[in-house]
Amino acid sequence: MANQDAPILYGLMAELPSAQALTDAAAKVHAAGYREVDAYSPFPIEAVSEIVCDHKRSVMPKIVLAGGLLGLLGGFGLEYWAAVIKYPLNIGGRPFFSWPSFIIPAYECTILGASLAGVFGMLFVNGLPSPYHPVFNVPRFQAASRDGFFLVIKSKDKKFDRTAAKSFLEGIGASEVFDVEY
Amino acid sequence: MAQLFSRSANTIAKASIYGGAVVAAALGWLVVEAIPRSSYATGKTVVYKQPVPFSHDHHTAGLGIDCRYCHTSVEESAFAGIPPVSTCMNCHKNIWTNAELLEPIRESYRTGVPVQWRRINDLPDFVYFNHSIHVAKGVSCYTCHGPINEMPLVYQHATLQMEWCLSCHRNPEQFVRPRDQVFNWDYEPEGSQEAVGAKLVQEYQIQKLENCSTCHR
Amino acid sequence: MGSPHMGSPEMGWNEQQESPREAGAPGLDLAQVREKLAAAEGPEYWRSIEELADTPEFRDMVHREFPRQASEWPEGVSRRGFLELSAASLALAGLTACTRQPEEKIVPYVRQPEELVPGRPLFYATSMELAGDSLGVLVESHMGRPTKVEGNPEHPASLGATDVFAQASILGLYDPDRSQSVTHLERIATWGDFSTALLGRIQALKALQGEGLRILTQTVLSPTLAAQIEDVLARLPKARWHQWEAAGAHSARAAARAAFGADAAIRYDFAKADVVVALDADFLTSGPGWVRHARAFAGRRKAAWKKGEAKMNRLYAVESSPTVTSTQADHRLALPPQGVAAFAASLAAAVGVPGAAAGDLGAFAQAASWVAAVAEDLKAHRGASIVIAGDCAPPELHVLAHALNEALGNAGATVLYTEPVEARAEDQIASIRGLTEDMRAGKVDTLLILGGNPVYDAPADLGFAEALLKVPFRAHLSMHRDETTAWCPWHLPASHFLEAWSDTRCFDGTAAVVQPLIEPLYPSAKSAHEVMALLGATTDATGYELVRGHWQRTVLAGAGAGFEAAWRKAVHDGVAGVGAAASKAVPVAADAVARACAAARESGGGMALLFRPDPGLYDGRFANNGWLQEVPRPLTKLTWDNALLLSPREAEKLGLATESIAEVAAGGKKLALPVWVLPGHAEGCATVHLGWGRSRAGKVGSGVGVDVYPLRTSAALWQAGGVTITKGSGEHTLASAQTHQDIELQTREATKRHLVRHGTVEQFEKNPHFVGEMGHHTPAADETMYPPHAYNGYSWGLAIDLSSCVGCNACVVACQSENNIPVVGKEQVAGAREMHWIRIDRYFQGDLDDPAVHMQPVMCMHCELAPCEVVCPVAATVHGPEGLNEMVYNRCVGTRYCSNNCPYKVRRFNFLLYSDFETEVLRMAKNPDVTIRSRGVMEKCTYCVQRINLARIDAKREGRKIKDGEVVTACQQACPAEAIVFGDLNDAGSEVNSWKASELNYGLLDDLNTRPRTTYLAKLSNPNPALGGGAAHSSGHEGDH
Amino acid sequence: MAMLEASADRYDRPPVVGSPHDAATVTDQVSNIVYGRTPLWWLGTFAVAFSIFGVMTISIFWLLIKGTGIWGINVPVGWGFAIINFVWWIGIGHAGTLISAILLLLRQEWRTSINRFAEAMTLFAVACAGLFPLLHTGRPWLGYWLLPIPNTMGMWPNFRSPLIWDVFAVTTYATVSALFWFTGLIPDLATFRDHAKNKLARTIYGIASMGWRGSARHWHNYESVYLLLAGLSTPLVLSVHTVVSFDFAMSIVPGWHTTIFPPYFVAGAVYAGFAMVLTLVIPLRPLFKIQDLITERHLQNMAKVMLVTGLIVAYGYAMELFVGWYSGHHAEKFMLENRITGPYWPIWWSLILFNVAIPQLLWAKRNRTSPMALFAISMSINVGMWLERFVIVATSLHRDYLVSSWDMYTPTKWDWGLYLGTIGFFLTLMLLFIRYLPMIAIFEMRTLTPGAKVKHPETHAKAH
Repeated sequence: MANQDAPILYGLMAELPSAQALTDAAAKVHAAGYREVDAYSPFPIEAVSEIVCDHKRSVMPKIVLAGGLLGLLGGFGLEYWAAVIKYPLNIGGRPFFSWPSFIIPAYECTILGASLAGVFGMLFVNGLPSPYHPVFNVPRFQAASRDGFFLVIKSKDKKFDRTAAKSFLEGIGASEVFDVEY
Repeated sequence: MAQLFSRSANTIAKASIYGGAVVAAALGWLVVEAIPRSSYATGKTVVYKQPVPFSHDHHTAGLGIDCRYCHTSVEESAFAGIPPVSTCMNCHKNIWTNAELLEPIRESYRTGVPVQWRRINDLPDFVYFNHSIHVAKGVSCYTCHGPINEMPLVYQHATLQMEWCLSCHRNPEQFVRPRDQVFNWDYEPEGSQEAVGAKLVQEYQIQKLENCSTCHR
Repeated sequence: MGSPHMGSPEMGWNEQQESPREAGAPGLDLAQVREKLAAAEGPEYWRSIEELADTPEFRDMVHREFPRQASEWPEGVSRRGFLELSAASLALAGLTACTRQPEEKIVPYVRQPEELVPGRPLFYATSMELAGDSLGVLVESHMGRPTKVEGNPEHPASLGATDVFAQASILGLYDPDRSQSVTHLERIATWGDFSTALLGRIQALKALQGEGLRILTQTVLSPTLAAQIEDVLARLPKARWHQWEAAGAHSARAAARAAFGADAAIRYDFAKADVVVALDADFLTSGPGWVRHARAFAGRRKAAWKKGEAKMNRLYAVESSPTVTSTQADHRLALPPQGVAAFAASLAAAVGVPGAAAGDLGAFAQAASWVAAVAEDLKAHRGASIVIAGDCAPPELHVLAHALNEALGNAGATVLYTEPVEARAEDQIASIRGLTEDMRAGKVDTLLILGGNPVYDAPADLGFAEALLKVPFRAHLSMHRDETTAWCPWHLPASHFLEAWSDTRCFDGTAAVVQPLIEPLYPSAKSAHEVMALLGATTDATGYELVRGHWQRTVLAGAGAGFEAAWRKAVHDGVAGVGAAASKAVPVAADAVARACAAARESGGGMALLFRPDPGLYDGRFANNGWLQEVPRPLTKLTWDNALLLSPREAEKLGLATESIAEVAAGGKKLALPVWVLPGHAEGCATVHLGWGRSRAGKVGSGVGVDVYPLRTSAALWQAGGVTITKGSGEHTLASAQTHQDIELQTREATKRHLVRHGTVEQFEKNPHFVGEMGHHTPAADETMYPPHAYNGYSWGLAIDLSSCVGCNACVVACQSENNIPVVGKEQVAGAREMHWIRIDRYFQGDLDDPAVHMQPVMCMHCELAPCEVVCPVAATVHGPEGLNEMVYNRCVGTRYCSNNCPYKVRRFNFLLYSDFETEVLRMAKNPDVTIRSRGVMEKCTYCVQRINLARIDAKREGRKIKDGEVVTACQQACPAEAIVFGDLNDAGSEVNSWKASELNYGLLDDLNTRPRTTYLAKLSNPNPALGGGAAHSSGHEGDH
Repeated sequence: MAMLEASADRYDRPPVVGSPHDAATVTDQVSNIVYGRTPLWWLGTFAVAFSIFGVMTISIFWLLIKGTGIWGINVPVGWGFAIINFVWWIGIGHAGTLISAILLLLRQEWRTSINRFAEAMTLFAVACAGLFPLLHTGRPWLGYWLLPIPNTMGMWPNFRSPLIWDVFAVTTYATVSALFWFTGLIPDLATFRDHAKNKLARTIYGIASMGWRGSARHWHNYESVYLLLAGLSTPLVLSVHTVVSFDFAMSIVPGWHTTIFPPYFVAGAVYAGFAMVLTLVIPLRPLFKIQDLITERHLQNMAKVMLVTGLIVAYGYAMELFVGWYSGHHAEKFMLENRITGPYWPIWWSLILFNVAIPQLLWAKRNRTSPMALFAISMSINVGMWLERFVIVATSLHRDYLVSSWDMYTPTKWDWGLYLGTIGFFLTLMLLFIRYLPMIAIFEMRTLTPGAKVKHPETHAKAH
């Protein structure tokens, strides 16, 4: 537990020299049993994501599938309802339920539904937009969008102890360790 | 770098997204649903000033004059017919002969310059409605014009929108009456309208005409 | 709608007198309109005489601009501000379902006429006169507003059919450019002023017994008017009455005098004629009684497939300028004028006409063999044949025709002679010449010109206009302020025939009352009767009193006490009911034939220029009628222009091509005209049409085309010899409704695709199924993935008999009038944007120097599997339960996809704002039962759905089914040849089914599996084996595979 | 996505990224284009492009005032420039999606430096394309009737009409492309947020980047969605031009009614698209000195794609001729004869020249490696593809079944005005894009730098 007189921390941030270093560090932190951990890099590093996310698969595929199905049913349903139930019209001698023609709009709706679900789902799951975030309090963090690699152990982690964590991070090759304040 | 945004930014950002969605939905509802069906757009129930404040309430409900006394061609023509001033004068030669209200009528009768009434139930020029066939198939005045017999000043009873026409053209049984009851303001169906209607639809061979050229040509 | 209206026609008239009111739209209040029009300043037309006389610039084709109507701006809007227009186009957005209605007023009658049911039309019988002939019509009137002209089934000249001119007369009535007031020296005056001036004049003349008073009319058919004039002449013996009809029957009159020594009217009975020989005769679309002739002739063409009727007739056409009639011919021989004359002489000789001497046919191949064959055929049909010479043929041809008919025993059988129908038959050429000479000699003091436009159309050699200036008192009665008006100090606005009482007689002598449908739109418009009444002895002033009085004294004198009833009946029926004129025997004088043959031999060689009345503008009187300007001429498909018609060979020789400018010189005068190469035209001659190049026709007609009257002399009214044609400089775009490029390629492809299927009677009898065997595989009804939609109740269909259709265009204009189809102007037609719902496709077939010509009316086919419907994104065109292909204008967004996907290209698109929403008076011409289409929407033939709906509603109200023939489409009703039939395909007994049952029945492009509801009966011809089949015999088998 | 395997090259091809580059240098080089001062040539071209854009505005205004009659269309040729340009533009759009989606799935890492640019091009091309179907209608203000919106008429669109399919396909395509593009932008916007020079810029980019901070957890979902979007865009892009081709193929017009259209339209689209990418990229490389990011190899690969798709298109033409003849149908046969020898023969022959003959030069490596030559060839293809659409639309319609209705189609100045105007519109948008947004996907470029190669820690492997 963090001692009272210290300021309330969001966590500790370690800067690491390279992508490789970040990966190794992440692995070590995970091995050490820290779970409330996040890593920051200017480009995606699969290994790091895997470790940080504790090898859980992303939920995105399910969301996208749901969106797609919704689009498909919605689209085809609308066509059927409009052309067969609501206002059936003899058009060029074709049957009211001209399903071959209905396939195309339904198909497009499927893709539209899936894509919308994907993008907005991703933003939602990632808790974006969040223009304000504690990590931005660390001036050095701006490098994260250029060439900086960072690892954060959050204070809410059960094992979190400021001094212990600090020394641990320094131990695993952090070039520097910062306090991340709320 | 220092924080670019304040803490509140997060809430604002999220709110603006959800808020935006709500506003868009509201606008959509207004444009698609509310405004087109408003009396502003349809003219429904709006009362207009007429050269003479003719009261159907007085003449029909009060004096019990039959619709066809004035609207002579309603049974044989597309146009129900607006009575010529001479029709008014049939009675008003003798009664209310110097009522101030009726001066425009008398003047018209003298000068031969017709009275110009404000049209109330007005369809677009590309819609062709025929009174005679509706009357012949048991559609009452009331069905479209509402309680016009009790209107001191005539107003539009229905929206006169296509969906409204279709509602009856698709389910005539919910509206038709026996032919002899078409002009009867106190008509009550014997039994449920559905039952009576269904029978009449059979009897009068009422078609459910939904195709475009029924009204548009 | 057949029978003339219910109730008394006079009630109808009286009702008109107290300005009827249209319920609903305020714009349609006649009184308002009349006030507006009266208030409006007449267009300022006055130019100095010098400027007028300086005609060349009027005639200069090359620098002529298009008629204003042709601009992208709809007429009337062109002068408006930009913003106003943008407002207008935004207003068009208003034509949707979800915008507010504009405020509207209802204007009921003050006193409603008894027989009038608001919202239902009334029909009145009357007659329309045209150049010495008249046609009985029924006019549809909506709330006192004439909107449509139909034929009068009880009138012998019509039998229910009409022609282009009658159909277009409605637009003539509402012509915004009509003259609106009496003027003296271009200043507004009154009838009072005029009658004072005139009567003053007459007082002075009384002493001289009317010496110096002259009255110039066109051919007068009206017994009443004639009586009025005669009455004046009786009281002023030295006064003279002259007649001039530019495109009148001059040759026929001369010939009658030469042959019979007396005037006579000729009546033909084509129903009885097995063999017809037409000598330069276009009897199927022109000449007295042509509507009736077309009906009778077509009856004999149908005989080929209508079982149990007389057998099919045979037509030989010998002519110089291709005529619509010759497209029906089984054999056609194109010869220059002298050739035709020689042919006639030789034929007379071959048939054995006493005194006939064969002409010299050496120069013309075929001709000799023709003479023999035709003579044989004629002799084989004595008493059952007709030899007819056309109005434009020289007198000698008429004489020979008379002689032939006499020799063949046709006279009295198929050809009847009666007393002249016109009030006073006279040599009009002499008449107008006499007048002109007297004017020049200063012998004329007062000249009343009642109708006509002599300054424009009098023979050029007379110098009428200049002579006219020598007349101190000149007054001109006319509907427009035209060329003659400009030369007359007094102008008197004339009423339209739908506005005034009169009477007339038709080709067979039947008398008819001309009954007005509406009070004159312009109060000061008067009829010739009313003008003559100023000079009259009687107190009768109104046309009504005059006509009624005259009929009481003469036509219906027999009725005695029963006159009132007889008169009412006559007015109601549109015919007097006293029958046609009795026929008389008129022997042909022996020496006449010899003289005719001599004349034929003398008729000079060299290049001849043929003058013909225009199929649209006639002699020029219809120049300001947009419908007639835009109706595609039957053979050339030209609109908004006349041209010099040349045969392909001739054009090649002269180094001329279509649209290049040619200079035509005759009698020292020279004209520049654009050329139109017309396959089938005879060599050694060229054709021009009269009636164009009007300088004072109005907004629509002024400056359109070239005026060819300057080349037309009294000596050569119909054909001028010794003409020189040379290549001029420049080009002139001609607007043709059917593209003229690659005509050979078109011919080839059209034949390959079996668009017009045709064959000979012989072929048909040998193999009744030959039509079905033509063309490409048509999928059977069950060759489909989809379950077909059932059409219980009615199932409408239409059939067209190609053997009957002569391509006269009556249907085209009838459709335009019935369905509010706009006029688009030359530029748009040239850009392939004409709006006619029916177009009459013209195909050449065979050798382009002597092709067979086929006419095929094409309108929406109402395909059961319509390609247009499937592709419309908004379902603006769908199929109705009665099989109609419905076009919903107000739903259309205008993607034009339907038009692209229509193999028949019968859909028409409003690329610009074509309909005139601006001009008040034109709105009155519109049919209230049909939506007026605005910019950006598609439209097409609806099978006259408004008529179907009305019939259905009436039938339902009476609890019955629609009877066969109860619904008649506008085109069917107008058709003189009964080539179109419409009806219910579910009604086994319907006429349309009996037509479609014929083996000749085929669907256009039906190999596309569109299942058209409009089908065609293949065209049959009846060639003479002795002439090796003839033109139509090469029945398009080239392309077969 | 898999950028883990080395980009060091196994073949003797120029590398995807010119060395020496690391995450920092890549970032700075691309960012500096945006941070830097506006180059003069940019101002010049923008002025020109913007004034051409003005022509479009005028043409549209006049069109709305007077109606489609100001164009050369008529009956029989009811469709003219509007539809030709629509198909042309939408075709051009396709390259973007293809590069960013299909090449991504095919793990073609060379796509990385051009995909952002190509996607932008897609977006703007679709914007131009989208104008035409709406404007070409007689009453554009009723365009919303093509959408399934509830209304007081109780009417719905006709879902059997290929035009409605178009509406669905094109709107979907526009939306998905925009989403895809924006998703890709987020991390780079974050970069600008953190490094842009002035506060305002930082704030704007900050809002747009929605607080992206490169969290591993975010990358996790981000990568998964990005890949899924790619997976969705691929069938989408194929469907879009298929549907566009249905506008013709579903009709019965000779020259339209043919089954070869869908594949050959799609191929044509890719063909045109790559041509347009090259047309734009070749001048931009020297201007922004990014030859080491968009390298010779990119040009070569694109050249190869063009060669292949070009051959498919040529095959399409051949099949059209063959099937037309083989069908034995009078109208089909005549249509071919008319295209080749009819009044529009020069157009058909120049189409063959520009679209089939000239592109054969790509067989020669010399031409594939010479930017100048490539530029010339792409221009020829841009023109050729436009002519192809003209041939399909105009020459099929002007002489169809009924001989009597044959006529000619001649475009007016307003047809040209609107067409050129949209080119101005397109260039304007392009210029704004390259000036204010990262025209190269920075974060993806970083993954190509040597420093991005990561070995999976065995420590961690042991832990399991």
